Amino acid sequence: MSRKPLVREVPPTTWYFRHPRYLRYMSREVTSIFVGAYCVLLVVGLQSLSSGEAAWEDFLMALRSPASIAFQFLALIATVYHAATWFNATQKAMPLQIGEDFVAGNIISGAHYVAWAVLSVGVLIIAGVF
Amino acid sequence: MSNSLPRSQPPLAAPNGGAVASLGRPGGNNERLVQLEVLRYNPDTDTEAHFQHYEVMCQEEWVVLDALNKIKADIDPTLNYRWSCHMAVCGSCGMMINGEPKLSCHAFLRSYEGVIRVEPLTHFPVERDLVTAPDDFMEKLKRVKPYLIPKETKAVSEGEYKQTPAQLMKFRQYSMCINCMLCYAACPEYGLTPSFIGPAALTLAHRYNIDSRDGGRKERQEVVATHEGVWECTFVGACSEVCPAHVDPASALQQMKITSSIDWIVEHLIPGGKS
Amino acid sequence: MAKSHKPVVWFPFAAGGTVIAFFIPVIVLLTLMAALGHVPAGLGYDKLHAFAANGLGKLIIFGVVALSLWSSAHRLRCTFYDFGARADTLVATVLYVGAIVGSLFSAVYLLRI
Amino acid sequence: METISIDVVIIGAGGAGLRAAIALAETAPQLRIALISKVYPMRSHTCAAEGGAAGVIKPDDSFDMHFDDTVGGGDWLSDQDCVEYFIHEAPKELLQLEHWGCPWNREADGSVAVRPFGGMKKKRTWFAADKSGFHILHTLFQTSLQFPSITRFDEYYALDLLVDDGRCQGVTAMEMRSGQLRQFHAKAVIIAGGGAGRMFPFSTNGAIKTGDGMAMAYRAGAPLKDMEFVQYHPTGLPNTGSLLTEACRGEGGILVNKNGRRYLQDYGMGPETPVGQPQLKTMELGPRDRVSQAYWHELQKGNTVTTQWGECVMLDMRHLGEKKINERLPLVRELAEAYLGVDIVKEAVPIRPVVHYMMGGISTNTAAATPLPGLFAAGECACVSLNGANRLGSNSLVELLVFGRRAALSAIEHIESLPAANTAALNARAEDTQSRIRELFSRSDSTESMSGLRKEMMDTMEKNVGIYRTEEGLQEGVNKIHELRERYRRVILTDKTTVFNTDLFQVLELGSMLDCAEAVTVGALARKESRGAHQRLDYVERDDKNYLRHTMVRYQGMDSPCVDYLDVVITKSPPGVRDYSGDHK
Ligand SMILES: Cc1cc2nc3c(=O)[nH]c(=O)nc-3n(C[C@H](O)[C@H](O)[C@H](O)COP(=O)(O)OP(=O)(O)OC[C@H]3O[C@@H](n4cnc5c(N)ncnc54)[C@H](O)[C@@H]3O)c2cc1C
Ligand code: SF4
Ligand code: F3S
Ligand code: FES
Repeated sequence: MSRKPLVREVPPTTWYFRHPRYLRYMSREVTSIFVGAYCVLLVVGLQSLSSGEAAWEDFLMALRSPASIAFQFLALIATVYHAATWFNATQKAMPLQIGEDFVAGNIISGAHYVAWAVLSVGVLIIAGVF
Repeated sequence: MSNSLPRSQPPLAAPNGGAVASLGRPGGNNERLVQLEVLRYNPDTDTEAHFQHYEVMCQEEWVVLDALNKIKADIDPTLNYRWSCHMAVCGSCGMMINGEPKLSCHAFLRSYEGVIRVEPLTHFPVERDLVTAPDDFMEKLKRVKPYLIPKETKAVSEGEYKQTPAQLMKFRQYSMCINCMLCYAACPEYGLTPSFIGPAALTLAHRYNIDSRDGGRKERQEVVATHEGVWECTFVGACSEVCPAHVDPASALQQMKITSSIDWIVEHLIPGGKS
Repeated sequence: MAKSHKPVVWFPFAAGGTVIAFFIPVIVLLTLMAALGHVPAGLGYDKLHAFAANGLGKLIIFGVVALSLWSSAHRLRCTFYDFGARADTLVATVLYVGAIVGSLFSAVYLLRI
Repeated sequence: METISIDVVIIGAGGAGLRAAIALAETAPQLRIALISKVYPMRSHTCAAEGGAAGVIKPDDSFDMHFDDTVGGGDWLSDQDCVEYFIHEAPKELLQLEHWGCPWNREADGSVAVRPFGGMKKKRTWFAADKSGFHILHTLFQTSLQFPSITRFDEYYALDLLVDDGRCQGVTAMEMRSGQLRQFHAKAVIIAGGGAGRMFPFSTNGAIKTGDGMAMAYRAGAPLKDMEFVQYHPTGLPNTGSLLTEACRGEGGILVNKNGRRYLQDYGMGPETPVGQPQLKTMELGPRDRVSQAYWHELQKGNTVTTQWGECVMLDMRHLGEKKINERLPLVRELAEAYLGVDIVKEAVPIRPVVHYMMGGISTNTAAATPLPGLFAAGECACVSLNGANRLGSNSLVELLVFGRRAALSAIEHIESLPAANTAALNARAEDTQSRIRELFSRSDSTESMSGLRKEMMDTMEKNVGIYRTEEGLQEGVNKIHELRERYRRVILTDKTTVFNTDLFQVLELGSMLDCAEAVTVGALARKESRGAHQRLDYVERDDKNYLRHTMVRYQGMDSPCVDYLDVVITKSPPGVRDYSGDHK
């Protein structure tokens, strides 16, 4: 018997270079690093807020460091990318069937984008940006 | 060509020319020399795989499978691969074409330039040349109980289970899987964790779960809701991108994660929920 | 094979992912504005403190922070695995504990306000 | 050689084989079943069937009408007792499939929907979009997974039946991935090996349809019946042979020649019906043989359209509109778009008749039993004489079910009273297979190539045994096929290795096809009349006096096969005129 199936191992640490779609996937996943780090920043902010006005002002000043600005800029890109991938996925996780037909995926995603915009503008208004 | 109602007279197509003639270049020269680089492996003679280069004259509208068939008939009878239907429905002819899992009978030469690289589907052991061993998939398919477990039994003589077109449409898409395994070749999580039951098998479980006639979801959950089941999926989405039958396994798996989570909550957090 | 308890971590992950998608970008935008010197009125100490002092405000802030922390921790866990780190239990423990500790701290801070 | 002893062996895991396996497992769970197939079950060609499956279910329909359509469609060559059994079983089988989960299309009230189909006077074709065969096959395959008594031997290539003591007791088969020969000893054998359309160059059939099952039974002494009846499907793609389902016309597509004329009205299928309002059994919904023959006449008259893929006529579906096309004919749209670059919503598609189905096959009776005790057959490889001289579209998917199940029941009956097997004798038979394969591997000093012989065979079949046949052409065909069978004995195997050697399997398949081709040509030459799919230019009339009989072809080794006849069973419908003009009724 001469069967000798050839098993081709998947390179466990570099597999995502095999195809652009894997890189796209990994970049989506990596946004979590920025989100996580940004959350830590928020926790620190909360601490400052709870420690009185001076501490809060110090926190706001600390935000102005170039490193912080660069980080927040990247975090903004990452979270927007996360949001887009998340909303695009909603149609898959929660398809909507009316009668025989399914509501077109881009309508579901589109609705999420609209809601996102409305909420964001709302937050901006509450925060007194306008 | 116009979209209007055709009449049987006047002529649909002018005898010499007109729209139909654009279809025809009788005896026309639409041949093209195609170069392929095909992975070869023969356990009888090789310890490793290697690429073999072929050049073959092909028609413009041919698919990669046609090129392989011509190679096998005219150049090299020792090249091995599977195929049957040549119409993207039997699911035999999956291979990696320029790194992408494809049905070779549905990979049009016109969409490739330069040397076309043809390899066996990744993530499966190679039996020989482009022939892989699908045993793992076949075993997993069986495990998810992909058959109707009726909600209420009914004798055939009592007629059909009623099912409205809307109830049918709910699962129809997921019943279209041709078991070609392209999604397994595309899913990196399957590659990294081979015990993962994988997109197609899980999707078929979902297909029966959401069939209005079926009552077997609970049984299937014993397999679906395990670590090797839906929870191994990180929603890469590659499965749906490569699926030639537009099954969209990624969506099925996402929906199964949601229902499995709800199940868990009912079982663990709601008193008396563990029925 | 027993059924997985993954839903415990996955459900908050999914909820957090939604929260992140809807709210974090605009929050980042606000702090970025502050960092660039245009502190929005809402980030002024008085206004923000008042918001966080309110019970509903506390809940909202806690919800956003805790769910986002959890969601990113869970996703990072998968990412570690995808990058080839096979010590999944260790990674998971560290990250989830980190997320829980972070949430606890924010709860404490919020209660102090 | 390893021996596997089992109760029943089924060769072929398409619709017929799977249905038989399930029936065995359900009816006699104590029996151990081996299901052998040269491809994984879901690759079987049943998956390619698009249109649907016929069974009387609606109140306006009746068994008598299904009977008349089938018998008339078969040009009275069907055995009427068989048809009677079939039409009554058909709806039961289709309902059974429904109970197993088959996603049949539905009416608004939740009952099963039916569509019109060529040659059927009523709407009675059950369908699952345009993937009916696919869904039938997958439903059966998935259902079969729950029975522990079915052991599958996927990718085992069956070679020779083991016959001893005048009965069939097993088969030899090669495990394709190891090249190892195995022998299966069994109390009964069911062949469900599918058709043999690959003998012809233009065919809707998949690569696996090489007539192995037919040839295996034929070589073992079971006669082949009515092999000359080869169905052409009128609407195949001219380059790949891929089928555009009859539903294209059922839904209202029309056929036009290069002048835009709906030419079917010129061949006894008129008068013209309004565009987009198909009427059953007339014009575009005439039977396949007539519609295919009309193409041939158009070709002779120079009325076809010349395309880069050869002479075609046009199938026009534009008037159906995008919505209906997407809903009812999505696969058709996809196929035409992908392989021809034609969008059927915007353009007419060039098509030509292509070989589609073998009405003939291993001779069986209504109990699916062959004359060789212990051997049963069902599906396209069998000729139970349901389809007569021309199969009606959507009858054969049901035939697989009805007679697949029937073969299982008959096998169970057969097993009940069997003497013990003589293992030594069976081993000796299996050794014969082994030496046959050894000889093939050791052969050298020849230049006869598999692909060369295969091409000559296909060209011969196309040229001499096509839609219209003549004495001269057929004689030439018989001689040529005989010559090819001689030369086949010297065919050279290029690949002499063991693992998944498709060169070897192609050589073996060519052998099967040549055996079948011989039966087709010999049967066609002997039948001096025109009936159904067998049309002779030199004998244009149907001749009920001499040929209301089944052709039986028996294998004689390298000698020409012998041909004799078997009477057709007529119970209540004497031969009449097949009328497909719109004025009938
Ligand atoms: C394109 C197309 C469309 C069709 N549409 C319709 C339709 O709409 N309605 C209708 O009623 N009919 C239709 N038909 C006809 C019908 O589909 C076939 O007649 C039927 O599917 C044949 O089924 P089967 O089970 O006999 O064989 P198949 O499904 O062909 O299966 C044959 C089996 O035998 C096995 N086998 C063969 N040789 C060997 C060997 N040497 N060793 C081991 N195993 C072997 C194969 O592996 C396979 O499993 C269509 C046919 C085609 C080609
Ligand atoms: S889900 Fe799609 S890609 Fe996966 S096996 Fe089924 S048809 Fe193939
Ligand atoms: S690619 Fe794999 S990870 Fe999930 S979404 Fe598809 S199964
Ligand atoms: S040959 Fe059947 S899917 Fe490609």
